[in-house]
Amino acid sequence: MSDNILSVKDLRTSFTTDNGEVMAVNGISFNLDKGKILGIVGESGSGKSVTAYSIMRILESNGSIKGGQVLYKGEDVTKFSEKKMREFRGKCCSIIFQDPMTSLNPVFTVGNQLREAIELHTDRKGKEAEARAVEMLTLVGVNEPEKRVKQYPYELSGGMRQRVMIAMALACEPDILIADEPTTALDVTIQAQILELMQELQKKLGMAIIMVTHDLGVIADMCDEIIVLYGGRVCERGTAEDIFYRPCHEYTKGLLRSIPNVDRIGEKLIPIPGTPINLLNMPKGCAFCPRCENAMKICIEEVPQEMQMPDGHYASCWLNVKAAMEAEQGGRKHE
Amino acid sequence: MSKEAKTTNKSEYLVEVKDLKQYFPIKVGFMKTIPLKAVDGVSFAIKPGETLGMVGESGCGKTTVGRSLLRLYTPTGGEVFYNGEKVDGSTVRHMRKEMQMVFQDPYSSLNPRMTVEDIIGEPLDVHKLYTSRGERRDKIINLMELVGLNAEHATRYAHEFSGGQRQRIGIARALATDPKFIVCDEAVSALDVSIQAQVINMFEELQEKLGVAYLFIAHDLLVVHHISDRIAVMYLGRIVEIADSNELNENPIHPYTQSLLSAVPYPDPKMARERHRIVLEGDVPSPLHMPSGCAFRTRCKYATEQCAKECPPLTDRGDGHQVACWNK
Amino acid sequence: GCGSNNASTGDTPATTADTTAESSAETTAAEESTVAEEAGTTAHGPSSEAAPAWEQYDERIAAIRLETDLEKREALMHEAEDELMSTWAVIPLYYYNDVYLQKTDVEGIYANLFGFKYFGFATTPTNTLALQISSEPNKLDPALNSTVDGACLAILAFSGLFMYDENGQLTPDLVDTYEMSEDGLTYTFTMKDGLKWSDGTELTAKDVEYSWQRLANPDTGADYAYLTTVIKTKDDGTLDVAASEDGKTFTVNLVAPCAYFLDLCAFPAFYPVPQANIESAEGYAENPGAWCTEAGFVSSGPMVCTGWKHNESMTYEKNPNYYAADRVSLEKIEFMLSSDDTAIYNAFKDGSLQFSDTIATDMMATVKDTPEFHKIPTLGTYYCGFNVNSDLFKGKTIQQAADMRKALSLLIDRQYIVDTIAQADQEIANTFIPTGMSNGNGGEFRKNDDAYTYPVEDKVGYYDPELTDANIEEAQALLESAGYVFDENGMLSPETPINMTYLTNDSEGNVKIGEAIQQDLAAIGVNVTVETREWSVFLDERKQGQFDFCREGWLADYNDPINMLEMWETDSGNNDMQFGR
Amino acid sequence: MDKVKNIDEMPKKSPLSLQIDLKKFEKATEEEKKQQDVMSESVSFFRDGMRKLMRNPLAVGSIIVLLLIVAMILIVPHVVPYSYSQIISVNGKRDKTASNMAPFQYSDKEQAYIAEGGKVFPHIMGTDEMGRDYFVRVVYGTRVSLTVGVFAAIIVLIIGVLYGSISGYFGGKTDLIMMRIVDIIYSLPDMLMVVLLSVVLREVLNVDQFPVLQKIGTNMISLFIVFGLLYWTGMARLVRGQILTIKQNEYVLAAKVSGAKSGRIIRKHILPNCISVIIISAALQIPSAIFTESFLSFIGLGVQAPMPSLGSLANAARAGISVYPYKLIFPSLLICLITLAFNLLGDGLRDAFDPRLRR
Amino acid sequence: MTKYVVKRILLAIVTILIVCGITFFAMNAIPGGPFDGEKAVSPEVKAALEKRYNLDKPIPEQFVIYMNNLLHGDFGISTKTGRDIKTLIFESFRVSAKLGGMAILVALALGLVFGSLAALTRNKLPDRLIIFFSTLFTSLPSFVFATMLLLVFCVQLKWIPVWDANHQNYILPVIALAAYPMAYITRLTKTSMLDVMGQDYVRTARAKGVARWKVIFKHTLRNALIPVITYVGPMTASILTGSLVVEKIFTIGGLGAKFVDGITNRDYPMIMGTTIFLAVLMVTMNLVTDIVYKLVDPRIKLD
Ligand SMILES: Nc1ncnc2c1ncn2[C@@H]1O[C@H](COP(=O)(O)OP(=O)(O)OP(=O)(O)O)[C@@H](O)[C@H]1O
Ligand SMILES: Nc1ncnc2c1ncn2[C@@H]1O[C@H](COP(=O)(O)OP(=O)(O)OP(=O)(O)O)[C@@H](O)[C@H]1O
Ligand SMILES: [Mg+2]
Ligand SMILES: [Mg+2]
Repeated sequence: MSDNILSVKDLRTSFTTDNGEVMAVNGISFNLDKGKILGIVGESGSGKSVTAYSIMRILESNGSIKGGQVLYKGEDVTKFSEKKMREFRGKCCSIIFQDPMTSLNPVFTVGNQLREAIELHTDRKGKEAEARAVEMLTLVGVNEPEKRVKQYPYELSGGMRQRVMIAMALACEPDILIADEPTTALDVTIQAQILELMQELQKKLGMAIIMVTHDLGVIADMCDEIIVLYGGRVCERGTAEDIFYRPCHEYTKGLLRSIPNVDRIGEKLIPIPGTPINLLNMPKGCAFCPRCENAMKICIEEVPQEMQMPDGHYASCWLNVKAAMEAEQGGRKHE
Repeated sequence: MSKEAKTTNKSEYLVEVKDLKQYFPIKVGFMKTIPLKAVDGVSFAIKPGETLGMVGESGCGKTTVGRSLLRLYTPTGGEVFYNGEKVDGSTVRHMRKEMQMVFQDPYSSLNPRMTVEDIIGEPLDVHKLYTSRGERRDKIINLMELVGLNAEHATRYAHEFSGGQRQRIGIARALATDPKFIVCDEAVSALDVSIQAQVINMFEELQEKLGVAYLFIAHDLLVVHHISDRIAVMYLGRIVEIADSNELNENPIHPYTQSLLSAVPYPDPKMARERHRIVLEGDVPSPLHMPSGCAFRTRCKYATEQCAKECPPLTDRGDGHQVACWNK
Repeated sequence: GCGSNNASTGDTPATTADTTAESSAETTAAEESTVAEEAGTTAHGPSSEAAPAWEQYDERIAAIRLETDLEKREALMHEAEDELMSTWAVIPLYYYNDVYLQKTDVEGIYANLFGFKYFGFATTPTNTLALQISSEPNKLDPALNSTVDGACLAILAFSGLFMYDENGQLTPDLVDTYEMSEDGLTYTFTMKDGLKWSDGTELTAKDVEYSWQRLANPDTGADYAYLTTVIKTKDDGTLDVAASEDGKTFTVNLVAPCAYFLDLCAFPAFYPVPQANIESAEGYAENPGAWCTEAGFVSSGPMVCTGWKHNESMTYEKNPNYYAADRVSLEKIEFMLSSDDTAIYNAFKDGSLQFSDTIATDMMATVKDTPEFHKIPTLGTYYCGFNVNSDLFKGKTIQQAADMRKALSLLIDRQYIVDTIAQADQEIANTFIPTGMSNGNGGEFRKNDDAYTYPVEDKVGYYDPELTDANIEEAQALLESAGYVFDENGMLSPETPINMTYLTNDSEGNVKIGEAIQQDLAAIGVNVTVETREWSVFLDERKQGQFDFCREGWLADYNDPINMLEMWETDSGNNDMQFGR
Repeated sequence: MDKVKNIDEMPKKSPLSLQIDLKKFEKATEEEKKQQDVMSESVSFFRDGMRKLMRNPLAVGSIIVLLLIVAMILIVPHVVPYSYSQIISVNGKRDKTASNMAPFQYSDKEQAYIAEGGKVFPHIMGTDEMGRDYFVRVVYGTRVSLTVGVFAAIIVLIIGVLYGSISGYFGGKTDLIMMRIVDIIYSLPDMLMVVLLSVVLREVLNVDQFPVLQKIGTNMISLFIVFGLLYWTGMARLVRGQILTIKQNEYVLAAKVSGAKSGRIIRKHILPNCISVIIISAALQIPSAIFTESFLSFIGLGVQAPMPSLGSLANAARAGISVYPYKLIFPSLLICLITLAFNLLGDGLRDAFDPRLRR
Repeated sequence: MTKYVVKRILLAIVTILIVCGITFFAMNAIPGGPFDGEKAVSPEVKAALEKRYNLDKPIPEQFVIYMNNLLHGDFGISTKTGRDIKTLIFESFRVSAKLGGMAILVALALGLVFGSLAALTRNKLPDRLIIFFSTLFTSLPSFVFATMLLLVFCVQLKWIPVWDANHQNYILPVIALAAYPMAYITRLTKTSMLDVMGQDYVRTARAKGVARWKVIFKHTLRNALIPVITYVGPMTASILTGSLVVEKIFTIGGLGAKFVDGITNRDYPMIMGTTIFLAVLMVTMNLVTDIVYKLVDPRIKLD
């Protein structure tokens, strides 16, 4: 476990809203190893972004971490002082956001914003920082970087802006890069460019990446490990193969069934019925049970515990417990 | 269907678009405008009950095609025929009943101050498609059930529904006048994967049940491929390739289509790793400053001098597979 | 809320024989003139049947102007006032006075009957004086000024041929001696020796001549140009005045003997002004007053203006070239140019000011009993007036209309207005010519004497100014005689209503007086609507006669009743009551 | 710490599982699932907004204050036996000693009258310099100021909405020209226009024919009109801006696709969606009209005497502030209360109803 | 940019011309004239005066003459005081601008600080207090507020004399003048700060490890300024032209009273002069606002 760089344990984050307390992240745990890419998938509102923001502690003012730990190299980030936190942000862990259109400050030049990040965490100041900014832009494949640093974000295209975001995130060579849906707002061809670039950079710089997305394609493409979220809880976590080929949670299974597949052209998609979960109106038991075909009485009553599957990945579904019990009983009978 | 058979010059196509052009005047400086060629000579045709998919990068003019087709803009050039009848200023009101649209954003496409009943009932009101309040209500309930909504939700406001449900409301509105043709402008793009599947299924079911034809605009190739009979690929205001959906998938000819297909993130780790991506260089040029000749040449690795000189016409490569490229 | 039916109840007794007789006499007179009018075609016949004929009044005024016998002149003036008052179109309320606050350690400030204050000879412990006059003076040019405040500043900076002393007596100022010809038509003034302008140049009779001619010239645009009409004019239209070659003497020829001529010589408009400076000022051509629109202009008075922050403050300093500079102990005067009551009062209270010309009525009760409070009489009457052509009098005879007006006049509680609104213990009025006005013959005009007694002898006026039950009864009787009916409560019956407007400008005190009158008349059921107007609109409407009843006031320009009588000539610009029109 | 359980250990390690009722592992019925998934109770936009508004203590406080004030101006004139223009009289005689009395003070004559057994209604806010009951005057002043405020807001609303919607909806050249006109009106000296309009209107308006109008007085009517004609520009700009944004919404397009005509689109889609913003800003217009009225009173162009307005009362009281502070305090307090209440209520309404602030 | 400015200036000139025209005819339409007084002036004198000011000519001709003079930089002479309008306006404008300038600075500085503070402590006590008091400030008519200031600081506490000829004290007038805009800016800043604080780029800045105060002052405030600028532009114009109330109560010779005086005196040249001046100032401030916009927010295109 020496490779472990970040481990999140039972993280809980909630927001106070007009309509009451919203538990957006409700006990999420996972480990991230050096140089690995971890994917977080889940539908809209499942708490992916909130998890990411909780790690960086950049939640909006009405949100707070209610419990759990975020261990960065063994130290608990949630207990960092404001000053230490500033060091952590940008230097140890960086983040790229979904929408490159709005994530750059419109009133400062690209160079200014890049330099700010560099000057904050390195000794490079002024001209040196400027040089580094240009260097970073070159690294992320921005053409004419000297010209670009003097431009304002609105003068760049979406893909270009996302590259700038990446350059900014990587400027101080962080150990962890969190990418919160980095390509959702982009066109397919541009998305391919960005994903390619991220993979390349990851190989080159060797940082760990947390890839937050709802696009299973992106996940399959990029990630070593995957966690699947639903309603602020982890449904399932494991390697890409585990999740895609041996899903053990009803939600994961449903999700995989519902994407159009070239191999199954002409066949009907099999959607997950029902509507997405409303965090204000959380079921008592398993969050997914109202939409689950195979829901059992216990699913309504009790929250399922996480359980390791025979192939070593983890899932939280009562069906697995049932299967295990049946197997055991069957075994006993056999005995 | 039989009722519509009265048209004189019957055509095999339900909708035919011929050389559609839509330019927007853009102000540059004092009193000077230059045309932004959002759609520049697009032709295609859709048979009854058929789905034509339309893909392309953001800003390439997909939405504009859909809207000019429905005459939400007055087209700069070209013609649109519905059932062989030309759609123009005078016939458009009648056509509105037959041609409908489903929008991308399930949030801004429903009036927040109206109940579901009123939203779905609006086309009924406009075209006076009922004789009594009771009939109106029955029609609305029918429509709601058709799209899988609970009839008891009729008196609720749009903001109380989830994205998928809202999109269903939008579809029910589009279906209210029994249209034969629906433009779906990114109708599923804003939805979650699991909900998206619900809506796509619904589109398919409705097509089977009611025989509607779709112009299905989307940027997700997987979805378009799934739902469409044929697919048109647009680049900067022009169609660069149009073919049967499977044909296009298996045998893309235009370099742009090829890269597009290769770039689709495929939800299968093994395949994803094995596959080779054709990553295009650079960005889509601004439609205000279009490259001469073939618009794609700035990003095309096969580009030749000819590409800069002349815009390639759409040519048939057999079986209705049309491509606009000099080199392929 | 409940109405204010506090009017005297009970039956109205029959009108006294006296009034009946009197009124019938007047009626006949009026009828006569009506007949006369119908016979000859007059330019200005009354436009309303109820309006009094006015040719006779105009003739009287013309006669007064030319009358050389001062006693006869006085009698004529009484007749004119009688005629004016018999119309009951002019309703005097009270005689003006002037109040101010002055710190007890300040002495030597005095004022004349026109409210012009002499600050120049004040003494204070510090030899400086901080005082307030109301906001920015319009014009400091003595000839062009037409305000009281401007006059105070003119007096401070300029000298005239004569001036008033602290006892209110005329004394020579620039003049050493003067002579009046036997017939009273020619005055010859000898100037003092060594007179100087503040810049050190010589001041001579030539300056006086220039200034008087300048005042009379319409192109100068002086409001008071009309005062020169007592002086003869030469064929070229200029005044018949002359300075001797050496500049020592100055001769004036008058049209008729003028009892108040020396008063005019002390009036700021007649003060000499420095020709050279006036004519060399930038913009002189378009603007004769351009020379004194900023501080530092040349003058001749006890003090010179050395600083003028417009709308904020003015500074005057001692004029070393003043002929009586030794009598001036003040070094400096600072004027606060404010019109905000709150600021002024508090500035006075905290010692920032030693003199304040403005006292808010709300403060009156508080300051009245302090030694800092000063009250001086001035020559003027606050009154209100009826438009004689108003629709209010439609269908009435001249006499009935006059009776109506008289009745309404009798109903006004003048003492209440003075006590609660004006608050400066003004004397309530029952004549138009105010107390203290000279009779043009060395005596006081408002006095019962052998030659003339006022109709209400014991009150020395035309009616009892106090509101008494008798007044109210008389008023009711008069209204009844004018065809109005009263109900058993003594209220005007709804069948014969009186609805009228009271026009006033929008300043607070005036509006309140309107409100008080409204209440007074409401006591017998007369319905008055108080209409307030922005100042210029008010002046315009009043001048045009667009009112039933309106607020008026007149401060005499010089100490002679003619000043207040000639304004009612048919053609006079001040004939707001529309007599003869 | 790790809650992860090894599947092999699980049955053994968790004794619970042994006790687990196997029945619980039966398939759940649809109803049981449905129970989990109840949609929250239906709320219309309006009711939702009202609920939010009612949760805002400042807004609720403001509503209460405004209701109290309205109740006061409706009830007091019927309860207090003085009229706003009436000079206090005792036994039918005008009481000259009754001027400028402090709150709850009785004049000498009144005291004598009380001693004789008469009843005198107390002067809750004292009396003014002319011996009129100040409480009644303040109440009437409030009435006048509120009326001016409300009517001015309504007039501004009508003109502004009409003008702004035409300009915004039709856009293009129409918009350009209409907005230039707004610019010009905005640059006109409003003082001059106030004087001009109030004079011109007096000539034009023939109030004598309408007893109701006559009661209000020409000055007041011209005040309304002056406000209406001068201050609608802001409202017009706001409405235009709103319409321009709402026009962008896809539901407007959807209505067009349905074949709806312009009139229907404006009526059904555009106006309902900007009406809350418009009403909020109209509510905020009320205090500003009250302010303007009081400023006009300051320069002497307010309502017709003896009808008081809060502004004219406060302005008149300034001079005597050191002696009779209460005369300034009462009307100022009411102005303050009214404007504060409207401002806070407006803020509250905005928070509750403005969709832009919805999160 | 220059093209834009030229275009705007041309447009402004047209606007001002129309405003001039309307004002000219409007003021002539109001009853009363400059030479009417309590006491009537003799007809000859009045005629002479009217001739001097061209009032004897038909109104359209007067307008042509006026505009012609205006083109030659001649604003005319006040009918009331006989002073040159141009000097008069600039002299009073100097005073008003000095006072107004200070007031604007105070209002802006305090408004921004309080507004930011309220936004940062959203729904906590400081926010509630700030918002309550700023609403309170906007709820008092200025003349009441100014009177109270005078009473408290000059009369009760005696910190400042009510009037001093030589040392005009600007503290109280500045407070009186600044109170309303300050309160308004506070509220505006708060709303716009909250808006900006929810923007993605602020989150980006925080994620970079930028210190909290720097996030606020560098990344938030500048963006939050945009709606504030919209208000401050026209507000500056109206404050610089002076406030009648404050000038009257604190005895200050500013421009605010001039206009009202002009109207009450029917001082036609004065009315025209001040109107043109105000309109020019207004138009200039609008232009400046737009340019400042551009400086603050590079996205904005000027045309
Ligand atoms: N500031 C906030 N206040 C209240 N609720 C919030 C806040 N931020 C997030 N939430 C809620 O927390 C839940 C999880 O949000 P989150 O942004 O993590 O979803 P997500 O998985 O990232 O979805 P998406 O794919 O749409 O980005 C959502 O239901 C959201 O409504
Ligand atoms: N009303 C309009 N006025 C001016 N330009 C317009 C207008 N509508 C669209 N455009 C421009 O026309 C081009 C095509 O726009 P369109 O919305 O059709 O693209 P799209 O393919 O639908 O893009 P997206 O995938 O982002 O929806 C774009 O450059 C757009 O800026
Ligand atoms: Mg997210
Ligand atoms: Mg589109």
